[in-house]
Amino acid sequence: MSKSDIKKLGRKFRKVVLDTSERLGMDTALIDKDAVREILEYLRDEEKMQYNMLRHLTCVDYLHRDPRFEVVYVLYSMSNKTQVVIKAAVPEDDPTIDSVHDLFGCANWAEREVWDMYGVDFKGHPDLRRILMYEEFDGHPLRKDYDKQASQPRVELRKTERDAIEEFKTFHKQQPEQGSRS
Amino acid sequence: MAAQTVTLERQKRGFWVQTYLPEIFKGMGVTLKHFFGAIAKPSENIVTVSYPEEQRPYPARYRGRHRLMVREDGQVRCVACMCCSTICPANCIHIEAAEHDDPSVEKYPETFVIDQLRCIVCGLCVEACPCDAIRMDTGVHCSPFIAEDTDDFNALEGELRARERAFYARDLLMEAGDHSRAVQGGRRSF
Amino acid sequence: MTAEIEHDDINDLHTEPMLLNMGPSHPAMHGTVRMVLTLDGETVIKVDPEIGYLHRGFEKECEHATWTQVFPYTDRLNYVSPLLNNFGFALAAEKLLEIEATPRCNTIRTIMGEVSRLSDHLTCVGAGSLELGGFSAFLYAIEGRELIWDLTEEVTGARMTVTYARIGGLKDDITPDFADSWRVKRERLLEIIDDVDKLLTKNRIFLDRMQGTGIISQEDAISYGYSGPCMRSTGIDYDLRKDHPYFAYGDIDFDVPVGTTGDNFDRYLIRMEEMRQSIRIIDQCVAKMPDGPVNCDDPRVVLPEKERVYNSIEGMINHFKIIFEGIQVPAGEIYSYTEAGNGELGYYVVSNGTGNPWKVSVRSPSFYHMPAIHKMIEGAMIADIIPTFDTINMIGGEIDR
Amino acid sequence: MLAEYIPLVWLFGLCGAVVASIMVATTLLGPSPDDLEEADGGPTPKSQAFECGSEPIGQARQRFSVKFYLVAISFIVFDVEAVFVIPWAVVFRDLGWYGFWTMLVFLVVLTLGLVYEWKSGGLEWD
Amino acid sequence: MNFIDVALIPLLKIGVIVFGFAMLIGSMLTLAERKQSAYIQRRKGPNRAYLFRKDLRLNGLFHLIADGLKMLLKEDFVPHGANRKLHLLAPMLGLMPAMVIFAIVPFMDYACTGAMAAPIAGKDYCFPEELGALANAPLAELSNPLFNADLNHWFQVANIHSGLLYIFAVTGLAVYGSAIAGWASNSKFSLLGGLRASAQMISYEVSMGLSLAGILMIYGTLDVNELVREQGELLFGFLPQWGIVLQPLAFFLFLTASIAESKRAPFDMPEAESELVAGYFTEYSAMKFAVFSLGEFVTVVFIAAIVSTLFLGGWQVPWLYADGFHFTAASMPSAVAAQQLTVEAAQSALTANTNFAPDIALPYWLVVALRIGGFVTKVLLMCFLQLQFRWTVPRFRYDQIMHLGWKILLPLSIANLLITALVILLV
Amino acid sequence: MPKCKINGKSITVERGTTIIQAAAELGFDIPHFCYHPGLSVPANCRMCLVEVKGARKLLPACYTQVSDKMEVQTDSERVVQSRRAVLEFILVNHPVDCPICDQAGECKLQDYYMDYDTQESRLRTPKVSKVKVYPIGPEVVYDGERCILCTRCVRFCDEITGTNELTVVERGDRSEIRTFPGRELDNNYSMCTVDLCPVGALTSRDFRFKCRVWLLKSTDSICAGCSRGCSIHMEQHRSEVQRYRPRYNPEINDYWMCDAGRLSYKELHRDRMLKPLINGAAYTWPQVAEKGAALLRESIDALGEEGADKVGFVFSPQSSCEGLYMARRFAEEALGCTRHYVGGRPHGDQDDFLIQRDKNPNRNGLLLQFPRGQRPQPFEQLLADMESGQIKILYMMGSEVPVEGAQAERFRELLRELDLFVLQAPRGDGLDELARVILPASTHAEQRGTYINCDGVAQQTREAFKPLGSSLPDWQIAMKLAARLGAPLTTTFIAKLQEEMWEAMKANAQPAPEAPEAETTEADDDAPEEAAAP
Repeated sequence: MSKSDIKKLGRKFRKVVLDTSERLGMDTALIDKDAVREILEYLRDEEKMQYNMLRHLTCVDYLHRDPRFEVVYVLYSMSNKTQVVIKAAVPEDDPTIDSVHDLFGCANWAEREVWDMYGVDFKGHPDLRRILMYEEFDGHPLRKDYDKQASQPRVELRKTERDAIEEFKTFHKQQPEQGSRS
Repeated sequence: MAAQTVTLERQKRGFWVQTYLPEIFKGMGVTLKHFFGAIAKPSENIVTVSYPEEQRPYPARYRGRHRLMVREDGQVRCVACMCCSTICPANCIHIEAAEHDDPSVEKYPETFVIDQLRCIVCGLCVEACPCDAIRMDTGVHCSPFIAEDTDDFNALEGELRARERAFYARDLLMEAGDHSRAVQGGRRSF
Repeated sequence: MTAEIEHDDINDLHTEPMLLNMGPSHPAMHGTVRMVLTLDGETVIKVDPEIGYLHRGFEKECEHATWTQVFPYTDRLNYVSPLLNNFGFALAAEKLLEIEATPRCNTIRTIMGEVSRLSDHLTCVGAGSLELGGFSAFLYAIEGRELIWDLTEEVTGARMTVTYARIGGLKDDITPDFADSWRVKRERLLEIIDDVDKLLTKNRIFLDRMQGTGIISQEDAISYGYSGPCMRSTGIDYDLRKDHPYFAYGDIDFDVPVGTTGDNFDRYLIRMEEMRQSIRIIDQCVAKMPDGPVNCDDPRVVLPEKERVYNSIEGMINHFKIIFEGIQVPAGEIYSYTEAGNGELGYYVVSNGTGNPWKVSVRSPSFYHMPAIHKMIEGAMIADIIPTFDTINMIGGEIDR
Repeated sequence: MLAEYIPLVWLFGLCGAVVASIMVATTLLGPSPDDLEEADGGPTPKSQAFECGSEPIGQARQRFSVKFYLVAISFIVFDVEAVFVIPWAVVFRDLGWYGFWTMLVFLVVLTLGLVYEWKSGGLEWD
Repeated sequence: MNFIDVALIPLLKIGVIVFGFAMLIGSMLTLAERKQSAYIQRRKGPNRAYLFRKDLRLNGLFHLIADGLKMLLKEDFVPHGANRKLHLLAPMLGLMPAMVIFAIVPFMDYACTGAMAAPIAGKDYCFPEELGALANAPLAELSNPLFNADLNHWFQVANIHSGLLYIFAVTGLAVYGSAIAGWASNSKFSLLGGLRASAQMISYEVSMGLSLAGILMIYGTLDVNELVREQGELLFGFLPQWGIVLQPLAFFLFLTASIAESKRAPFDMPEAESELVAGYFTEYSAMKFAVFSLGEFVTVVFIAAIVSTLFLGGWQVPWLYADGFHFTAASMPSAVAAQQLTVEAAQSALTANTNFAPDIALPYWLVVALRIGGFVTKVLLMCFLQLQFRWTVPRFRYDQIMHLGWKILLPLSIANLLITALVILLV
Repeated sequence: MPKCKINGKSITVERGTTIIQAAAELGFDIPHFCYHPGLSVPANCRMCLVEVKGARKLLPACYTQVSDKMEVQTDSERVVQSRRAVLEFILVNHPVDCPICDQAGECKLQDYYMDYDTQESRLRTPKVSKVKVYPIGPEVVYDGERCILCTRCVRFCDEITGTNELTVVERGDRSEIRTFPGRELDNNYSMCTVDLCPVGALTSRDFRFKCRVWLLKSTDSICAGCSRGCSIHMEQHRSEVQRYRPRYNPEINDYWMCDAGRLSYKELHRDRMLKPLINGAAYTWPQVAEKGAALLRESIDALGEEGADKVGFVFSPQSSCEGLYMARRFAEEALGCTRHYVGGRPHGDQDDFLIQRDKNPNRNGLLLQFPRGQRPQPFEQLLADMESGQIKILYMMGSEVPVEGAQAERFRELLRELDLFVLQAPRGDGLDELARVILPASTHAEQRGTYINCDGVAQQTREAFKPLGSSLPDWQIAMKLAARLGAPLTTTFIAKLQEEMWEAMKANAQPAPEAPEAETTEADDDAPEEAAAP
């Protein structure tokens, strides 16, 4: 079923779907990174496809290859029980891609993780912070050129605490109706 | 269809459920049952094992402390092929090979140290050993500390010594060793 | 008049919001997560979960390990049900290698996987009771879990860090007396489940805490990629064992319980029911355990028998090549998924044809459950965080990797 | 009459002394804490108030939710009720139906108050 | 007023009752709770501490000493920014009320040094050796120590006429301990715990007071001793007229409210460890911490004592009276007759009528011992019940506690009061 | 030019090309044991048999020359069958030795078994026992059971070294490799036989049991044993070089290298100085730069107006061009020193194959740092100048001195008389006791660098592992000191430094030597550019 879906996708978006393959039961489409929102939205909303669940969002770093990164979206259709994999190629010199956090709720954290680990910038993400590493961490640890044994200096005081105080103050300022009657 | 979906219907709460009491009494019944059960027949109904005095027997497959098997002549079976230290995900095995006086042995581990604190007890080393030289079937778990020695922790020095004790060297590992039925270097004939 | 009052006064009865760090070292945060709460009295206005306190660089480590060496790492993902993680990764690698496990291996994997699921659910239900103050139910559940771990220990040689699966097979066959051992433990497990049931399921205090709290809607659940009991609590029967049967699940008769409202109580009920179903699955598998080899017959992948290694140069060479080079997995990529204790455990694995995986990315269920926690908690009370957080069953090792 | 209260004086004195001596004992016997203050007068990580290992955000002593005050006010109302009811109850048998009706009026008024508070959400917590 | 009366006897009573009984049981409960929970949960519980020899463990009894010593020797820690004085004061306020409240708990009726005490209509009366001026007094005067010098309240620290009011007064004080602890610690968890504690305790105090109104109506006294004495009467000629029999609803209401007062599970919101870490005593360590929990356990003993006193007949052993067991009311002078008699007439009636002999005659000292034993047993049972309760049920949510207190217990206790009043008037 | 088809792919090759070479050009790997491109072709292992269309039998690919319109199948069923048979034969008498065999991991037999055979043993008879651990030469140990009699070693001794020590004795399954009576495998290149051996029959006495080969990490580098500068694989495990292996470089050393050079890796770890010291006290690099520069400045100023003239600077032909370039600039710009001398090892033996008399790998590179006419003076001149007191301060790169015996003793005595002696070297060699300032330099294994050999061929070394201890590359040391001496050398990245250096060297040399091909062989390009610490 999904085979025809991926073909259909290839036909409909002839310009931005660079390649499709079906190896190992993985129906994969390699797409242009600028079309990611368009394609994901189409796959989600199209009547016959309804790929309404984003199963997984990750990124692969192919060092020494151009484009270097591939952001991978694994989509699943709850109604048809089928899966497609969308891969968006992201070059090393411009590691940005559109965020899909408003299409799929889970993309919010998944994109934060990809940013944290690979340094791929998701445009339009509301809160692109590091998620697993700490704020002061330098570099993106899952990039292939980040040494496994690399160490970083100890951080004395975490900035997030300070930020939280700031946040508290702004929260207080923005929503006075939530505060006391004063 | 092998698997089918069953919707769990939610029961309406009856009056007695709403009054708290019957269900609480039922619960008290359960706890009291266990309470008196434990007092009446502690051996059956108390599942705690008072560890240092009582010990639960480990099953046959239990992966415990390592041991090094020995040859017939009491020397170590290991030929320092480094398979175990290669596959060890924790890098806890350190081997230094040396030439053996006996040309039929050729190679033996001059140093063979397992850092029991680094060891993650995955058992891959046993699987990787091509000579049946290392095994983890001692049934002793990898605690490098001995109860009487805990006083050492009062001092940093003691802690360091305790860390050192986690390094199990060859001879210590061989103490639990045994003869293996596997033929060293392969059977020469069938 | 009431409405007027509500408008004029009650909504105005707010005070200064209080910012409170809940976690990382907080009894209910399972050790490793921090929630920055904005409180109005007892009510949570805003929640910002922060994870990463248990980050161990799983994926980085995997990229530097051979395919076999990944198994010890997967034990430590969802450390309550390590076997399921093991089998999930084995399945992914096997799909890449295009090999199939033997029927006996599949059945054993099914059994041990369900055993692990039992331990996962017992822990979750027990811990939920503990955090709501019902200590006894927790310890009964833990006793059940100990039984299960004893069983696991008999089969695998370790209680938690099992490292039992291998690509193309298993470390060992199941123990010969497994069926007897299981029969004894099964009776006790059923008793324990009944005890927990009696203590909790109809107790009004428990019902008040669980019902109507931590509700997630179907739309949100799909959008946030929910799976497992959390997804099924909303009434969607998404269970990979049913939808895409793997191992021996296709031949086995079992029910997939689903809830109706998506609240904590539904998740609790589903876990209770799934435990009974797991016992049913294991019973069936034990009854029809196929004979035959456990490991598949592929010298590229499976270590030769020890007898051959000790005695023939052929076996020795085979052994050596697999040990020092690792299993050579053909280049390719796969997204492989299994139903773990908490939901869909996916591995996105990329191989470049060498002995080390190029990338192992884990789709851990908890990582997809946590981002939506604000949907469940905001507007509720502090105390509601506890059952909600528990029925989501966040496991630090899994979410932080 | 007051002689009956003499033991109470003893009791209060004795209990106070015992509890105070426990306090003194633990302060004296236990190891005395050190480095509880940084050079700038701020707290060291050890002496910081517990907030799950993170640095506390904002003040602990702030205005807290008005609901707690509502409870206090309701308490005053109903505890005063109890104060009236208890003496009445003791002599209830002597008062007979007259006492019953008067107290009924009192209770109804108070119950109406409770109902009003209930309806207007004063007893709700979220 | 001599030295013995003013100082020695009260101090002795305080020593035995408050420190010898309440504190001892309270501290024993720390171990008992752990042991009991262990058995409930199929564990062994604490059993490691030993004295002198490693095998001299007595199944963990020495943990009492070991834990106390440990607590005493731990570092006494005050967080930065805490109000040191209040921080110190709070645990004292937590323990004090629980201790002083034992002043009014009667372990036995007055001890009769005069002639044999004897039951009339289920109540014991102590006849002096020489009736003297009392001879023509109404029978009730026999219970008045002003007239009857042979009444010795050796089993109660202070025999106060308004004992129940004293209870309410002192429990009201208990709020301060946790509230101050919560505020003084300068920690948010403590603050929330303290707030919860104060709101919860004052809420339940209302229900607690009102639920007792029924008891007061029935027995018509505030004197705790008198309350217990009244419960010795037999209903329908055979059933001891205990509070729980006459006021079953009030029993549950009062028990619930008082457990809520003691802040123990399932009402342990102020210290709910899964939400507030340790609630108002998060920032306490060493003996200060222990004092809080000791206070909690002494409160448990107190609740057990007061519930036993008010609802379970106090020191009354069923059918046991000063001269032995009377299984039916028929073997005693009837109540209506007794109330109108003078002391002298009553005595002569008692001695004259051989029908009034006890079914099983017992010496007076044995009766005293049985009654004290009976009371202690009841207290221990109630303690056990409270602990058992804790290990069975999950904890409420905060709003549910307030809901229970204000919307269920309060209306119920008002209803109970009215119904009791109606029943009394109608019957 | 015959044109043939191999596995369906066409290729046109030179006449005389064998199938194996043509297939290799197309990327088809034909398994072989006895064939070696540097040796003659006996075609005795029968592993490389391929199917040629038209030929009845399978033909050895190593021997058969490509003819026009030839169609070759290298992986047909028949070929694979034959390979399995060959392997099975070889394995019949092969001992179960992998655990103790040093070759395991780079063993052709293992590789081919996994690639082509993977069948179980059908052996039912006892294996033939042969000699084990036979000391065939001072550097090489022979194991008869493992030997598959490919005779590569025999041919090597015949054809390359011409020493003819080895031969095959006995016949059939008792055949073994032996030396001729009264001789042993003892020539300057004997350890090449270890590399040649496709199995573990010949093992190096030096490397024996030291480390498993699969743990080694290989880096392309050069041998610093003599001015030939053979291309090598430098193989290290946990920051310790375990062995050198020759790397094919037709311009320099083909497939070979000498035993002395092969063992010269030991120099890399001998007697290393790992901490910067001033007057015996250890410091961090910033402190050392500060104090060392101050000390130099003071000592120069103490000598008065002409102070700079009394400073001698010894350049070491052991250093890389980068180090020498920076050192020269440091000496001239920062110290103002004009008295330059050459250090380095004394001359030794040479032969007519690879071994050179000059034992310093970069003498040519050193000379090219200086314009003609300003070349540094020989070491003897330094001795003379020191003798006459013209030198009061000596800055010495490298601890090797090209003088021996009494002269060396005299040099040490003279060093004692100096005002200041700064030693910048990886090793102490006894001079560290005399130096007031010790600057630990890293060896060529730990840095990127250029070396120009006796024939003027420039080669690059790469960083095999991070510098040991606190040692630093020469050029970075020079920069650190120069910055403190007020004459900063502004280069930060080695690539830029190399550009400058080549400019300077081109200017100095006519005709200019060629810059090396960026990378000669399969290089991993991801070694990060090291930046000098600011």
